[in-house]
Amino acid sequence: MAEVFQAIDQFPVTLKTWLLGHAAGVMPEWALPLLSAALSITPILAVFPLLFALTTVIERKGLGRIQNRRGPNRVGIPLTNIRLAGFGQFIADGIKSLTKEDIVPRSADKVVHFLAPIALLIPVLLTYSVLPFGRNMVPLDLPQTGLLFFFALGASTELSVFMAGWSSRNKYSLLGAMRAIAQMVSYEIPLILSALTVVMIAGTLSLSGIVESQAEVRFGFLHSWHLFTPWGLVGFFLFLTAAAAEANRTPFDLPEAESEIIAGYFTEYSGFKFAIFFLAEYLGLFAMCGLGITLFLGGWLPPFKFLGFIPSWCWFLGKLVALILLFIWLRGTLPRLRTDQLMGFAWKFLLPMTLINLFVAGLWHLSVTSVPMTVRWIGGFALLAIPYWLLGRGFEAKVGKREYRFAN
Amino acid sequence: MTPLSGYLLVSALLFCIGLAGALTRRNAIMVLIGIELMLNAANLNFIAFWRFSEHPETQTGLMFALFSIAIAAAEAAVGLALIITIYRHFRTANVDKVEAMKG
Amino acid sequence: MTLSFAILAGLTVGSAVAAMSLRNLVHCALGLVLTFAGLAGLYLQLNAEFVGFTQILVYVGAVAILIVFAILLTRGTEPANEPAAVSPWAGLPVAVLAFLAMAAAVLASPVGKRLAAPVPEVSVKTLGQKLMTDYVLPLEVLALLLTAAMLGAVIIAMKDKEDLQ
Amino acid sequence: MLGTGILKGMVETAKNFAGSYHDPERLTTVEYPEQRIAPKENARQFPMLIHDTEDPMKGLRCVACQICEKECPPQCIYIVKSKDKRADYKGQMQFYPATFDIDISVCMSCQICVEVCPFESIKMDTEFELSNTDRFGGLLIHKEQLAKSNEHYRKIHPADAAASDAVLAAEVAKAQAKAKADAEAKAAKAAAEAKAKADAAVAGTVPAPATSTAPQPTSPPAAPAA
Repeated sequence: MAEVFQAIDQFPVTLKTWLLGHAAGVMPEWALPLLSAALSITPILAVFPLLFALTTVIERKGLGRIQNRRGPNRVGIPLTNIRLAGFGQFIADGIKSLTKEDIVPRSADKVVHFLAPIALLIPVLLTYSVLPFGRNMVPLDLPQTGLLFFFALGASTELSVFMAGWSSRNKYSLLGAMRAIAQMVSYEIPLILSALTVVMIAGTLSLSGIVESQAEVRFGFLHSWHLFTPWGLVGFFLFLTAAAAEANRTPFDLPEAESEIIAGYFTEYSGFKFAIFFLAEYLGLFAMCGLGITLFLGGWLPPFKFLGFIPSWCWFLGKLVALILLFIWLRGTLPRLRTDQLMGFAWKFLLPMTLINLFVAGLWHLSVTSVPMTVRWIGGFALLAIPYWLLGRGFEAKVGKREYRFAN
Repeated sequence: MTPLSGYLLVSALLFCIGLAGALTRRNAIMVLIGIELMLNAANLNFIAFWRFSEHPETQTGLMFALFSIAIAAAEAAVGLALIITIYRHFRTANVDKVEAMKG
Repeated sequence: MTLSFAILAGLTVGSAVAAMSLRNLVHCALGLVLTFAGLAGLYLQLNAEFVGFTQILVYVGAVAILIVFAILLTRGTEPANEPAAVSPWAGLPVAVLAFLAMAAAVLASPVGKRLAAPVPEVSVKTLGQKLMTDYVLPLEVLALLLTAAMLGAVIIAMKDKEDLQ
Repeated sequence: MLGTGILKGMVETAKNFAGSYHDPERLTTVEYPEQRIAPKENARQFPMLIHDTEDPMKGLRCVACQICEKECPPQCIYIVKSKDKRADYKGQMQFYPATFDIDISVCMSCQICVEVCPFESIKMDTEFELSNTDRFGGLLIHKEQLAKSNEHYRKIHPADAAASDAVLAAEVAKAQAKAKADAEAKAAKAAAEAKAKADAAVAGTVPAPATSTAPQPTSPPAAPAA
């Protein structure tokens, strides 16, 4: 039985090895690495854009239900009455955006305007190459610099956003781009600092190494996810907050605040280029979720040892879908922040909290052998809860009870 | 495999492009960009010499490059802040026009 | 000389020329970004992964953004009818002479013919340990410098606001 | 504490999410083309022209007075008066509109035309499925399409239609009373003249004036509340 489960678990790896083995006899030597790369890339390019397409429908349906509406439920198989509960919507949307007219403003910088969506999509897609999707399933395992690679590519998307906003020659676009850049630069620091705690404890920048550092089994059944520590729990939520801001998700979607600046930096994009921006945004969110899973939620590891028979890649995808649903839920709940609140939150709350979290993680690491478990837990939580309460109080004091001068 | 001279030539070329730009362009930001190019050329030299040295395990070149990247970031921040201040004061970022101290 | 090196070197040098010669400042900044990316590629070729990715993180992610912001904040400084550069004859000969001198030195030196040693065993761990032991003093000085630079940049950029008040 | 509000909000949205599945009462929307919400009585979309008789074109109440055309703020009404006259519902000879067009791409549904119309002729319709593939010609509605029967008006706006009918009935009554009074006055005058003639013939005196004997028309009925 165990062999069957293992075979299912390693099925993608086996398939790739088998295909490569067959190709070795047919293809010239120099083409084999290319084929190997293509075989690694194809599943990513197939799975994640499909996930994006399904997410757009699920998001609209979920938001509809949250607002007591039905959401899209019509588009099914064409020329029949089969509706598929609206899950044909993404195909219709795709066809629509493909066939729409591509409008470029007359005064736009045509070359930069054309390059911006490409320059945004490529780094986002490249970030997937270091994520461990399952046991032995890392397209590009960088043993020394995996996490740094991820953050370097994440940082380079800011420039594409600027390219899009500047080249459109539109005030809304430029404002949106400036907002997006300011936000991404500000939230990158808490993002990296909250990820750094895990690097400190795991002692490696390799993402597969970080997953393996969580494989240890506690109490006979529980895998030692970093989430199951005081600093990991707090760090995970700090990471999620910063990731939401990096991916321009509600409540941090000011760069695309349609009530103020139309669509932000991609106001002047239409048709397929707009679809690419949309795709890149969601793929960026998924990559961030995937990184959060790898760092804090044990990557492809199951939470309990006895659930290990479920294939590792199922665990990764399941956690990914769960995080996406969480983000949709948050989007349905929270209103958008104001620009000064956004910046204040990053610098006055997230940054100090991540620094304190780093300190707590250091203490946790140093007290592994010397201090009993309960003391470490209570101490860690106390060290994090008190600053949280103090910082949060300072943050809340500004949002006092609203006074209506004329209504009362 | 590329010999050391290849990297050194690229680095020299980059340095001279940066130098030419810094000497000829009027805009202060362009001068700063030229200086950044020259710094990067030096960095490439550090890395290349480290890689081709007889004792790469000492990592001295890497260290130097890392430090120089950090310093370049600080330099860019301060330099650009200065340029913005000059622009606010003189309403121009043209280095030839900022001549308040000229006798 | 390998093909990948030729492509990366061509990209780096070409984009550097573009960064220094284009009229539009934002185009120059974008060319500079391409140069930084090409340099990061060269670092990767030299097995300096950590420095290469740091280069992208710091230069593309931060310095380029700073430059772009500065360009937008000082917009309209170069009137269209005014040449973007002073007479090229002032700077170009100096640069060409400097290049010739350096190229001659590189080509004449026996060091230049040296081929790379086998890939050195570099781990980020040893890099970090070195930073915390041998290089701890430079690191501390650098930390101080970065703090001073941050404060300095904030104060310099804020000064005019106080004058207005 | 920071974050409790977020959690409260998330519980609320989760309630909505789950509730909308097991309790269809929560859903505020319907699946439109198949299901429809009955329109509210005061709903209005674009103007229509009321007609009374079977033939819409012959029974239009509109007399082409062009007040609505002049009052229309976005100037979306276009009327051409007829050359000839025809009897209206009171039997009075009136002009009628040879052309009556409304550009509903311009109309802003302000109902001012309805307020100013003295003939209870132009009213607001509730029809909203007016989308068209021809954005210029297709949105210019002619009088053939604008003409709607009074029964239709009674169905969509019962209260307004009753008030409008009362006004018209009063008008008719007034006209009939006036006609009757005129007829009586005429008869009285004729009788008086005949009598005077007879008297003159008999006594040779001057005939007495026969004015102010006709009964005054009753005061107009108070306008019913809209």
